[in-house]
Amino acid sequence: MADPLMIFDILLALSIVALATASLSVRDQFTMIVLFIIFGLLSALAWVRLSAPDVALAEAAIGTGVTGALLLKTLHHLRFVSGSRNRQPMTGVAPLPPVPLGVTLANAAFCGLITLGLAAGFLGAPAAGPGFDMLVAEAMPTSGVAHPVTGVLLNFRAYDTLMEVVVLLAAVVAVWQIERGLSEAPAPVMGVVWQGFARLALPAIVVVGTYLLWGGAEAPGGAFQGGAVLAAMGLLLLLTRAYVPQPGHRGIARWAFVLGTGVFALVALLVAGGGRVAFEYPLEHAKTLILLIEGMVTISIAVTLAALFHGREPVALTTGGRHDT
Amino acid sequence: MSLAPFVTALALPLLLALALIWPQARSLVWRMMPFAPLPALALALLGDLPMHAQADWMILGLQFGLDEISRLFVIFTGLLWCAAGASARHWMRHDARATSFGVMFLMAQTGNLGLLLALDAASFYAFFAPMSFASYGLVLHSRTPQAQGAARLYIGFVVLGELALFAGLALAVAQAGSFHVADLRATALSDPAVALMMIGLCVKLGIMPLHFWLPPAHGAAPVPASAVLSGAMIKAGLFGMITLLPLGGVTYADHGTVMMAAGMVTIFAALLLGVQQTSPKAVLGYSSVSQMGILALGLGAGLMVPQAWVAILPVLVFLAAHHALAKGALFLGTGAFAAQTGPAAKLAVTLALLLPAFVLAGLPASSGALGKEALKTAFNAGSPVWLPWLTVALSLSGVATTLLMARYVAMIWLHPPGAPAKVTQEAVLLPFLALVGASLALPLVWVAVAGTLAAPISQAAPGALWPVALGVAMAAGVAIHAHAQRIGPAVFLAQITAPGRALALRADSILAAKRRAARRLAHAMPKAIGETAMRWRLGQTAIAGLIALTLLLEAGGSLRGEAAMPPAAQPGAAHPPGHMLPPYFEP
Amino acid sequence: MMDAPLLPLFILLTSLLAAPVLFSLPERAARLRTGINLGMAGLKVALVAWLSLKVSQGVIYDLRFELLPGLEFKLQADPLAILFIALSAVLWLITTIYSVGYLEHGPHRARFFGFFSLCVAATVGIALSGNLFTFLLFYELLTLATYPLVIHRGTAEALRAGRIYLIYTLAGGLVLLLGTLGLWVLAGTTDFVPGGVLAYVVAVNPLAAQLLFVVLIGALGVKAALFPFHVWLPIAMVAPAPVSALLHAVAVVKAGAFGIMRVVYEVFGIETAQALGVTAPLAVLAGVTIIYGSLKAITQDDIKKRLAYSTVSQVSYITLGVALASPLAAVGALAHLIHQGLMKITMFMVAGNLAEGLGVKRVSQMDGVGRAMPGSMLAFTLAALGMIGLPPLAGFVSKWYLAQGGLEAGQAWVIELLLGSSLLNAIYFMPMLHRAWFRDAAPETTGAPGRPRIGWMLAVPPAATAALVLIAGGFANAPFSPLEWTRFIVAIEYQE
Amino acid sequence: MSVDLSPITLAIFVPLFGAIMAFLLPRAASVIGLATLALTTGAVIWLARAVLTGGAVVLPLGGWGAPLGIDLRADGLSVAMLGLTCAVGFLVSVAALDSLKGAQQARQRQYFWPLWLLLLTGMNGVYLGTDIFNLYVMIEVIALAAVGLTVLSGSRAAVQAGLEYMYASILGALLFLMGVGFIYLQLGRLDFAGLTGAEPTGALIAALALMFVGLALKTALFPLHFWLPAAHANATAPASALLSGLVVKAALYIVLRLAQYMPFPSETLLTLVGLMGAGAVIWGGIQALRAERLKLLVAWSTVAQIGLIFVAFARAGEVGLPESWKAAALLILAHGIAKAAMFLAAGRIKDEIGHDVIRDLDRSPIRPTLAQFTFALAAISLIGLPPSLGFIGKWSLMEGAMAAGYWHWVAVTMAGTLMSVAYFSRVFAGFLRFDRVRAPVGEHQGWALADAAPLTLALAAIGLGLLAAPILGFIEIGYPFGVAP
Amino acid sequence: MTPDLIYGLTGIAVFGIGLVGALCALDRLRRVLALKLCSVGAGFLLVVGAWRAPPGVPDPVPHALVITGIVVMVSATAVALALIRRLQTLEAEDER
Repeated sequence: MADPLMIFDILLALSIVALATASLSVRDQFTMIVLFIIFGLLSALAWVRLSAPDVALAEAAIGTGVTGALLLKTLHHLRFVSGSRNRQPMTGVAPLPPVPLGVTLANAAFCGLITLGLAAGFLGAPAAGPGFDMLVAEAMPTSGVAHPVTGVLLNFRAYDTLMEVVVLLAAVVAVWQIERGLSEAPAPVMGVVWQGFARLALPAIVVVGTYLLWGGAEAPGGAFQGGAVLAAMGLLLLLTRAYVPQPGHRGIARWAFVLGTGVFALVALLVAGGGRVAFEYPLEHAKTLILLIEGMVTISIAVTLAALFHGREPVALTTGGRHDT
Repeated sequence: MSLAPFVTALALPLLLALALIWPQARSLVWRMMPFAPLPALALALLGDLPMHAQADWMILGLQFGLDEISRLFVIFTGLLWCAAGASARHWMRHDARATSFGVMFLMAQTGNLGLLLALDAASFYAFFAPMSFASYGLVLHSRTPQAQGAARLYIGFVVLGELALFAGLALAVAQAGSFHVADLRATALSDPAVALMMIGLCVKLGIMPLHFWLPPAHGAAPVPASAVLSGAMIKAGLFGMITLLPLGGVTYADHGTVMMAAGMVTIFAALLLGVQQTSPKAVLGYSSVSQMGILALGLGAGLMVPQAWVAILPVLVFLAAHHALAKGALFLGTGAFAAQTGPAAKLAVTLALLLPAFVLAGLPASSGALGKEALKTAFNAGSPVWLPWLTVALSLSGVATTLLMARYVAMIWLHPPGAPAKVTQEAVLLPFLALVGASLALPLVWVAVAGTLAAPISQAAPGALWPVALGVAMAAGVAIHAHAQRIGPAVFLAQITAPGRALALRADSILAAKRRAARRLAHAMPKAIGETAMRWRLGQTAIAGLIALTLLLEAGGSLRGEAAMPPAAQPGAAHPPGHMLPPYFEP
Repeated sequence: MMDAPLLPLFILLTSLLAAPVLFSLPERAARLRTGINLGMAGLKVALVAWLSLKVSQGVIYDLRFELLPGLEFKLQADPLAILFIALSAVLWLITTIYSVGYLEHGPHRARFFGFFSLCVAATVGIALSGNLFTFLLFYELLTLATYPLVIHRGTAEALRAGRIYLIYTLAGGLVLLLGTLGLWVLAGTTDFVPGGVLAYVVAVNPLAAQLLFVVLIGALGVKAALFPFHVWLPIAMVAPAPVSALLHAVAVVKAGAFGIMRVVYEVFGIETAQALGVTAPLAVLAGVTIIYGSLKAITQDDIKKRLAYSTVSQVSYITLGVALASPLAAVGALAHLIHQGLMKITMFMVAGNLAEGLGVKRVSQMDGVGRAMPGSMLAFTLAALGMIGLPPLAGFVSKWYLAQGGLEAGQAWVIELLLGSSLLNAIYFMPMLHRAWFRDAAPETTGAPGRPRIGWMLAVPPAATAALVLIAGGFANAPFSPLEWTRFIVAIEYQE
Repeated sequence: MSVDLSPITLAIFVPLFGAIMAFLLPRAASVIGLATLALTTGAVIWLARAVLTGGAVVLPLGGWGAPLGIDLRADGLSVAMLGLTCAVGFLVSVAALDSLKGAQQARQRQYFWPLWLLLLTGMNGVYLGTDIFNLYVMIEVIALAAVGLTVLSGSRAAVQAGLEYMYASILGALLFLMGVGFIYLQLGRLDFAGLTGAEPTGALIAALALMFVGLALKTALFPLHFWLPAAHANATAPASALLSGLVVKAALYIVLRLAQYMPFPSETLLTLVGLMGAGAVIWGGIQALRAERLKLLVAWSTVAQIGLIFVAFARAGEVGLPESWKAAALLILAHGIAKAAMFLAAGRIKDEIGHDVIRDLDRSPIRPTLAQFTFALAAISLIGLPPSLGFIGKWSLMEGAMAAGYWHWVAVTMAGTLMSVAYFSRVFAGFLRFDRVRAPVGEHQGWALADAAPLTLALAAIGLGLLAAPILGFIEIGYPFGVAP
Repeated sequence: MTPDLIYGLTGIAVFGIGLVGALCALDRLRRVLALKLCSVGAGFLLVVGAWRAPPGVPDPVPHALVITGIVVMVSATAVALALIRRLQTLEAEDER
């Protein structure tokens, strides 16, 4: 007899696959992005089902939310640039020349083969493989946090996390570099209702974000999720033009970007000594230090994600904008 | 054993010759001409060996018989006479002196077959002489001054030869005290006797310096007559020596030396003389002389080293048969060539002529080459002093023959032999082709026919190509030289380089075009490939393709690996040394 | 006397270190450049003289430096090395003087002298190499250093010649690399050892050894202008005269010939090579090259091309002497290394003088040049007669020994070859001498009489080398003469 | 509280802090950048001494130790790569000072330093990492910074190339990540040690395939090289030098490491790798022969050289793998140094002459002699002429191939060498031809400071060949490939 | 049919679909999206691995890895999108 949960699983899985396929095959780009967002949310749901609420939260907030916003903003920009705001540009301004059907089919066939191969590999993997959980369970008491995921992120594999923040930093530096001097498409017009909503929502978002951050120590949540929620606030501010970045804000923005990375790295480095190595927080200060790091990282993440959404560095624009200024 | 078969064999040609005198019978006789040797052939092919019959009443006590050697002689001689007869029937149909030719032809045939069947010295001589004298008529047949000169020369030598042979036989018989050839062979004959017989027989054989008559005579005689003269009758000399001289029993070192030296001289001198001839049949005649030189080598070796004779004899017989068929084919082919009128037909005949020509020259695996190789092998049994020279001489004789054949082929085009006006072309062609076939098939047939005597042949190496190739090359060189001399060297140079120059020019332009095209292609190809790859985004395909390929390869590899190596294998053996655990990771 | 184990290195460094200094000097600093050039060249001659003295006393110089595990950079000064080094040192000095005069106002002088120095350094390195690997390093360096000299003029023609030169020599170098690797893999060492290192391999795997021989000789044959790899040599004649002189008398072709010597004597060992049956084909190939080069020389009208083909022919004497595998022939070969160098460099310098002073570049323009430039032409005449092999000039000595060696080895055809080659030499040199001395000058080559047409820096060097030709031949049996030294070497190589 | 700094952490953190500072203080970016590089080089030297005296250095970050935590490990090979990165990076930085000094390039200068220092962080992280997921993060750091550097000039061609590079980079990294997933699924751990001795199961085969192709894509191994030429040719000179000389080596290094720890690069896979390398050598050579612009030629030569490194990797088959890495490592070092020199020199030539069209190089009366000389020296090493490091690498390659009887790899190497001679000599002809110039030629007016860095690099590429034995000895410290001496 | 099997295969399918898109899509935005799908597929695999490891409590390490992966991916996406925007602008300028 079919387990209802299993039916749910299968249906969910099928819809995820269907949505993935649909989002890639639908012609209209806006629809594509919307389908993708739904896909992302369903994936998050699946991950909740797999007892990974932190991941689900991150996926929903960052992987789907922020990514979706970025995609939409880019689509908007593209339509503006190509002067076809109301039309549906199929493939962008300068589409790639079409590829012979045979090549496409070969691609698809290869990918199908790969998928089959990977599936075979997956099916051949041990059903209950060895994991880290024993090690984590052993180490948790000395980690300074109660939630294992946070422990892994900020203690056991803090180096990874630091580098992840570095990736974000690199991204924002790269984006600023890429888009320097780029004239901006006018922000999508947000209705009055939205602006009102934004004003109302902002405090709530801050609360939620802080809660996630704080709660990350014991329960699902943490710096990334919190940061994402706070970034959503930034997005709203930017979208409603409640906040317009000014050239003068660049300095503070830079500091905000590097805050998380800098503090994280400094702490990691400075705890070394007295027999301890880098990232080895003294047990008595572990929780404090981790919270400090998390807080700073959250701020950086939030600002960075918002900046990534906004794109170009806020500078006084010159016309043309192609050349260095 | 009854005498009847022998009598039949000899009587048929004789009676036919006599019948020709009766005009009403002539047409029938001519029709019978090819079949005249058939009784003799039948006797040789079907009779049980050894045969012997006696007719004391005839001459000085006639004795007939066949042994293994003479049987083989009868077979190829008979075949040749058949073919020549077939050819003569058409060749002579409209000839004014056909009757006289027919008589002489049949008389000679009788003599030839008779001496092969004779077992006593007297009858041998008795058949030998008519054959020689009847041939005079054949040589003289055309009555041209040239023929008359040739006939004069011929008859002179014949007389000389007959005298010597006669004297020799006389002495021999006296010493042996018997007419029977077996007795002669068993007696240690005195030197003069042997010498005289040798001279007499060598005249027939055309060994230098007794060869002068041969080429003119063969050139002058009508084609069918030349064929038998060259193919069959001169072998009578060989047969005579084999049958009369005490070879294999007594050592005649001086005779042998002379014979061998004469043979060697003959081989090459005949070449030198032959290449100067313009008449194709004279060239063939010299070629016969040259070939007889080879036989002389064998005879000489037999005289010098009797114990080698056993090995040499079968080879000599084979060589005789080989020469008879090939040379007969060439002579008949000359006639066939002359009978053709269209250039295409002439060309075709020429091509057919090349076959016996190459056989004669000793193309590997042909009877010529096999015979020579077998002779070389046989010489191994003889004097080691002579051996290298003989071997070289034999090899070079291939070159010489090739050159002569080349000369011959050139001459039939440059100086085409004459042919009777209304000869039936196909009719003269058929005997020729039959002989060509026989000549080609000889090595195969020989085994069946000769029985044990074929052993040296079937064991012989196929022979080397180089003498023939060298000969062809030299002939080509000579031809080119002659051509150059004729038209002047400068013109010739221009002429031969003209196609080369044209070719070079064309090749240059083609090459240049090709090179340009190649360069264009070399420039265009990578560009096209690169651009296509870019446009079709093959790089993306490569990503997927490579993953799939790697998956397949590794999966296949691990499957094979598992199949080949049980999991229980030691880890050290399963993994090459590179996969040993680094010390750092060791617990 | 002071003992300096690093002496070979110093000799190498005199020119190797001069190169970067010369490169970095600005174009206009001509005096300084000349000073450095001559100073270094003089120093090198002095050091080489010292080194030869020490080596003749039996001092062994052996410097090693490990590049890869087991694979050494090795310099050694054995008598064979001294022979080549002495030649290059002396001729470098002479050619340097000549090139200073030749390029007095030309462009790219910094580059020219820099690469010139590098080229000599490479030659010295080749001479001093103690193993095939080190040899390879300097062999390639030589290729690279000579390329800019060949294309010095920077014209399309020069670049084309340079490209052909580069293709041939780099491909040769690549094949040499292959051969060196093969030697390394087969024998486990690349050292030059009298008697060879391959005896075991030859016994076990003669085919591989034969293949290796073919590869190595083929590679070295490119530089030694062995037929059919000689194509680059006449084409490379577009280079300026001192380059042609040095490259084709000393550096490049001799490097190839020297390498063949090393390979035959000290990689394979003469006995092993003979047992392998590879020397006879090499001798035949050398013979073919000798005749071919001479025949081609006859048809050339351009003086330098005629000389180049003459080089093709003459360098193969060395190969021939090596391949004959007889001690006397080896003496001839080694002596010819020196003698041919002296004679050919003289001729090239004179050819340069004719072009500079009279604008004469072709044989057909040589009428009466003997009267216009008697000194230079006298030097040329001496060298040419030496080439032909007239006693008592240097060329005679080496040919004599080659012929003796041919007899010793039981190869009488060598004598006929030498006679034929001498005849051909005469056929292509005598008309030049005849024109120069016995014909009336064409109007354009007779200018104002009495005025010297070339500076002393161009006139003296050929005279000096011509004198050396005379001395090397005339005093062949004196101690420290090339011939004597050669005998010393051969005694080592044949392990007598 | 005393702070105990380990050189191994400093090698990663110094550039990170440098990047932060350079980003925060754009006006002082150059100074900060140079100082950071100097400090990083110092840290690497410190680390090298430690490795030299005590063998491989391991630092379990956070004190947890693998597999729970992440270890950093420095053995001879990693330190050699770090040394290459820092030394080449330092000299490129010096050159960048000059080539980015114009007022036009103020913005480029401002972003060049933080991106470059982040790139350095990422690369150093890769060379010290022992955890495959951490390597994934590191290659993403490298990717983002590298893309940022690629599009520094802001031209349309550069941005287009940068976008293609970005797609390839992300895809490569994701393939790698998927491979990480499979490894976790099978083994439950992510450190190198966990990989050793594993049985080749389906999941691991999948991981191997994904990771191999992902890394091949990132290192631009033929036929996955499609993104490289445009990206490297269109970047500004110092960026090209970094990208071509250093960045592709990071992925190569991971391949080298994985080949050891992943238990089964089978003979067929190695042959495939060799074939791809051979394809790169040939195709890269052909394309370099027909490239019209100098920098494009140099970029294609990178494709060919990377192919050669993979041929070196496959040179002796599965059995010879414990030795093959040395040839590959030598070639990596040689190419890193020489290619950086060559790109810098090409950039100098382009700056001086005003264009880099090969056909018209000889029309210019301006001859940047030293840059041309540098280019030629670098070419010598890339062609593999003695005594350069490239030669030694090629020697090791061919030696191994020959000893193993793999003549086809010898043939490929020789073909590649000949082709490199052919395409570089096109450039030399442009340098050395003078008969198409109308105006008087201005050449070699003395030294220029801007040439110092590339010239030093080129000389190092040649001269280090003489130090090959110590270099090899150093690389083997810590037995990176488990071969006892 | 356990959830890990279902979602594992889902992840692989999503990865495959993403791969097809990344290789075949002509439109720049779609390629970015396809890559994002690939990363979700990889995330699925790790999450499933975590779920599998010991029955009951999932392994937290892969979760952390996936979170890191998500953040890394968003950074990469942002850069790619910035490049796309820049490129489109440049192209539009050239067309004008």
